[in-house]
Amino acid sequence: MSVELKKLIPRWAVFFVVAVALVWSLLIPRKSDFPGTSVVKGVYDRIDALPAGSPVLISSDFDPGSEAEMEPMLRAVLAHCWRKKLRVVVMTLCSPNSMPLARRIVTEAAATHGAVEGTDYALMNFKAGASAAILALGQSWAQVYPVDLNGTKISEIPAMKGITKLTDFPYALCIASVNTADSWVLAGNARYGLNVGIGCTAVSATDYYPYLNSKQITGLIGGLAGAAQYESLVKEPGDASAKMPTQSVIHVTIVLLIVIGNILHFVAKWRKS
Amino acid sequence: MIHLKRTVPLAIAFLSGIILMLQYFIPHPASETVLQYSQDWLTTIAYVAMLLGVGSLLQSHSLKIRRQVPGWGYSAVALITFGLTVLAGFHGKEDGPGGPLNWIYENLLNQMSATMFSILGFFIASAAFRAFRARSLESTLLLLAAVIIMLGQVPVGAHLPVIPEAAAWILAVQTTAAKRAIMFGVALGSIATALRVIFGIERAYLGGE
Amino acid sequence: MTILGAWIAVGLTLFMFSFLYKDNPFYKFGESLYVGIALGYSLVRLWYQTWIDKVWEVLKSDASGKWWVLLPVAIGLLLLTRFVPKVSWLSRWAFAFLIGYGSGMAIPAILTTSIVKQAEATAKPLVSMPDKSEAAKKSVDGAKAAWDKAKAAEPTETDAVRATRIRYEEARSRTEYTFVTAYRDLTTLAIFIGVFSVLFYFFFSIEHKGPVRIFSRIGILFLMIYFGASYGNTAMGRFSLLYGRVLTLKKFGGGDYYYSTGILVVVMIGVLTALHFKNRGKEERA
Amino acid sequence: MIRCLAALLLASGTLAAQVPEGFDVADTPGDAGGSVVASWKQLPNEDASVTYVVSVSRSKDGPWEEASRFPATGGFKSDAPKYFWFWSSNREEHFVEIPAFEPGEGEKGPIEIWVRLEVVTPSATAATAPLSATPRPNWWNWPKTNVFVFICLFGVATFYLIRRARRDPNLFIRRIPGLDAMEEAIGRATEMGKPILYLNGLDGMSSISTIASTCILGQVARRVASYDTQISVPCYDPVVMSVCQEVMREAFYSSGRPDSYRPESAFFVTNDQFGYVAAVDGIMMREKPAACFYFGFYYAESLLLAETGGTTGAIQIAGTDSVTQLPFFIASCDYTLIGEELYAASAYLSREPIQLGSLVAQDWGKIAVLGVLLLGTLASLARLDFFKHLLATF
Repeated sequence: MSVELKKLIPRWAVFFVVAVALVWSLLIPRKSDFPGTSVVKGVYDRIDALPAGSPVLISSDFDPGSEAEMEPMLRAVLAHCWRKKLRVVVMTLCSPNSMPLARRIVTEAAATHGAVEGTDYALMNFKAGASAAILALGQSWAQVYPVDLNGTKISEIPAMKGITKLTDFPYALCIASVNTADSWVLAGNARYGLNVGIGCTAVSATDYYPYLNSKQITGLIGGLAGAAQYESLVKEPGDASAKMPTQSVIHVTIVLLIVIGNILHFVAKWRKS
Repeated sequence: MIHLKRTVPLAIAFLSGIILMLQYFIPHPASETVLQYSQDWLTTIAYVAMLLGVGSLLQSHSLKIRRQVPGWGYSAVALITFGLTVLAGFHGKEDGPGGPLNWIYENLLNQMSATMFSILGFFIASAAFRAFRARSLESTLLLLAAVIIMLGQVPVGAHLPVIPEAAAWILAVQTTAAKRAIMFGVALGSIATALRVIFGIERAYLGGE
Repeated sequence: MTILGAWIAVGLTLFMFSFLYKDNPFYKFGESLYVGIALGYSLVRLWYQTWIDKVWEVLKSDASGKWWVLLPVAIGLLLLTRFVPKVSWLSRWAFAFLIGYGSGMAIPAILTTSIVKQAEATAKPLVSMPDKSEAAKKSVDGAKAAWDKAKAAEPTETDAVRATRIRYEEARSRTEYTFVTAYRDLTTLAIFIGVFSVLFYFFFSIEHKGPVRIFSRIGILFLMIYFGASYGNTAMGRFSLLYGRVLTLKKFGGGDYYYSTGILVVVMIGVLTALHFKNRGKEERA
Repeated sequence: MIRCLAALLLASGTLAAQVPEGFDVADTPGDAGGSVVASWKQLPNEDASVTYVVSVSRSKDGPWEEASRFPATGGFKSDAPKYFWFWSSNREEHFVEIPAFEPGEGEKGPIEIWVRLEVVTPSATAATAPLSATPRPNWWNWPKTNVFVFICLFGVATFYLIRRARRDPNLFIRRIPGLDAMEEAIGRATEMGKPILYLNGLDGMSSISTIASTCILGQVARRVASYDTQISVPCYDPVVMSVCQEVMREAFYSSGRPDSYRPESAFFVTNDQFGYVAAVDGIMMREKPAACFYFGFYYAESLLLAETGGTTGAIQIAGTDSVTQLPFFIASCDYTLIGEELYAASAYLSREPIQLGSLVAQDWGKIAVLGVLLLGTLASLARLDFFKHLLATF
């Protein structure tokens, strides 16, 4: 960093600007509507087109570490499904402690939407061996999940009516912060032709663009931005839309910082020559 | 004696390398058990090796305390908290770590690691301010791509005319191409290094005589 | 979260944040605390998870191949010979096993996932041939019907109508060479050129002049755009962490935690300014 | 002639269903021995109305239990390249995989499985004579042989180039700015009498990135020994710490300064990601090293290290193959080795022929990959699937 620039703008001034932007955006709670991009609509349109009463599979493959980005996504999709009177089946391939997390989010969301366990949604316990589990589900659902999370037999759960194997679900959404999304594409879509959508963290969104490009997945919800877009599509203001104003303010602050940095750089160079 | 110090380790590296490489091609249950057991072996070795780490930590910090190096007080803090944490952990129930250890995890360890992680937010801003300068064509493209993607992800940017389409194109094309090519290079480099280690061409890790 | 727990959490958070100003006693204390606790915590946690579960229980049980468990313990002991300088060369056997294991495991896995799979994915036709099959024809007509129905329902082009139009154009682009097909081919071509030129940039033993130089220049431009995009893309996730921390400080700064954040901030600023002037005084005297 | 006669008769629905030829039961190829495969040739004029029913039993004429039932339009060998690869004949042969054991019954050893096939048409049913097979674990998975061949080719190329590099030592290797700057950085550290900080990343000793990083440390330690500079190597993993100590001892001995080697220059910090970062940042701010080297594999903490190093005014050189962290190193370090350059560094610095030979092999690998991409694109344009099958991975 050129020396005179360092004297002009010491490092902690940049931190101070970021801190002020953060606190200021916290104080003004503004809801933002974020127009859905085609990538997020790829998931929204598919679920929206399902007739009432049809089942939707959600694989909630994230653990407490990446809850900040993934929980709003799961809540927005659940709200959309229950508003369309769809039956939701939630399972997980990620890790033992991702099902208790999913159960908490689903029961909280169900309470706000009046969804009843058993009729509007069913929970399945964690199953290890991502692709192997999906391949087995493709053969027969009951072989992998004879009973649901609380031990009731599959045949007795109304939400599971008519589900004998994976392809009985017209649509499956994998919300993952781990690479089980690849297993859903390779084992679910490639092998059984299951319609798959992916929800993932902002960092790994770039990994799944090739699948979009080759039509192996119908759509992609990427990070907090994707969740906020889905929330505005479903017109269900949630956690992601609430955080969006802060993200906007900080991102604009950084872009301004970059611009100012460049201006100072060229001024310094011009003054030297 | 020289064989024990050099030839035997090279033979061990060669054998374990070849066995693990062939395991990928052999579906026989024997090779499955080799893979499954060897992964458990690694965690056991890592645990026993942790005693080496504890030894080094105790040695370096107690050296600072004995020599009264300025700031030795902080080394004392490190050793004391290490001892307290171990005591808190083992005093609990027979089968699992005690309640106090979870308390330490929740209120101390978790908070500090979350804070260090969140400091990244500040550093992303200061690194962007310091490094994104339009000095050359490359750094200008670096700067533009970062700005376009950052704006493309927030509602403010989504309303701007060309930003969302540019962001989508960059993510779909540049990312796929550059990432794939880098992975080709990295894969070839790591396979070359692995082969050099297995066939004993690379023996720096064996150290001196 | 008990009151004491909240105060400690806020205190340590502020200690670590103080590092943004400059190195100071609060940060040094927090850092040493962190080093001690982290090692102690994993030593205890892994004692139960690794030593008890994977070694002790197996030895106590009467599983058939249970004595094999002692082999990794022996390799671990080989590593501990580093404490005894005279026989520390024995630890090389353990290094050799770990390094050989990692190398042997990596070669087929990396070759498959990073090279063969990716090469297969990139080897797509640069120009997509129109698909004259019956199934493609049926999907085009289906999409056209859906678009007409949606268009008839709402005169203005709402989002729903636009979605069906895009799906129709998508289907049509597979059977005839339309603008959408051209765009898709352009993307495939751009990806192909990108992969090609970035690989050229990585050539070590070939002089970078003539065509090699042009391609490697294009390659570095592709790399820089990718790194910029990846930087911007990751920024979003990092701020949600920062956002979470500030919310925690706000929550614990509330009344039922006796305003811990506010009080601790004031105390720390007081101590830091006092130290600042004390040091400056010492500098003038030195 | 017979074919159209049979078609005529079948159309009139009076012909008794034929039994398919080539009915065979064998152990499933390339598996751990848990199942058998029944396969048979396609009937000349089969359509959706024809159904195949496969039943299984443990003895030649024992109780038959239905294992699988599917219409003639499915179940072709071409659906499972994992077992039968991509031979053109696969499209005309049906197959069914029959698991030999009930779950959890496998330990008792291989048992003979009897299989019978029934062809059910709307008019009649025909059955084949039962055949048997014993599931055996296989020692080689043939569809994976392409990967094995690629490894052997790359290995042979590496050995050939190493031998050739031994004969003509003046091999051209392009300049890597980051590595040339290391020489200058170590010199600067010596003048200022400040230490050099060397980090090996956050992976264990079994990771290839860490192995490459320790090899680079060997070269750096050689120069540090000759310039008699201080070096500090805080480690995240105790095994990596021990290997670093061995590597540095070797470097100091071979450059003739055994006395100035200090084992405590490589020390263990802690094994928590952000605990390590907090401690290393503290070291950077207190000891103010003249040069910071970041090699190996890094995770989210890369920017925390590089940004703090940047503020202490040190020359920073990074080299990692962790693709997600490269942008942060590029933004905050003076020089960054991208991906493969990390693996070229130790060969580049050592200038030894055998190391440079394997570096040229990496270039040959890249040329091969480019060739495969070109051929693959042309082949897929001309609808030649053979080439794509060569690249299939399971």
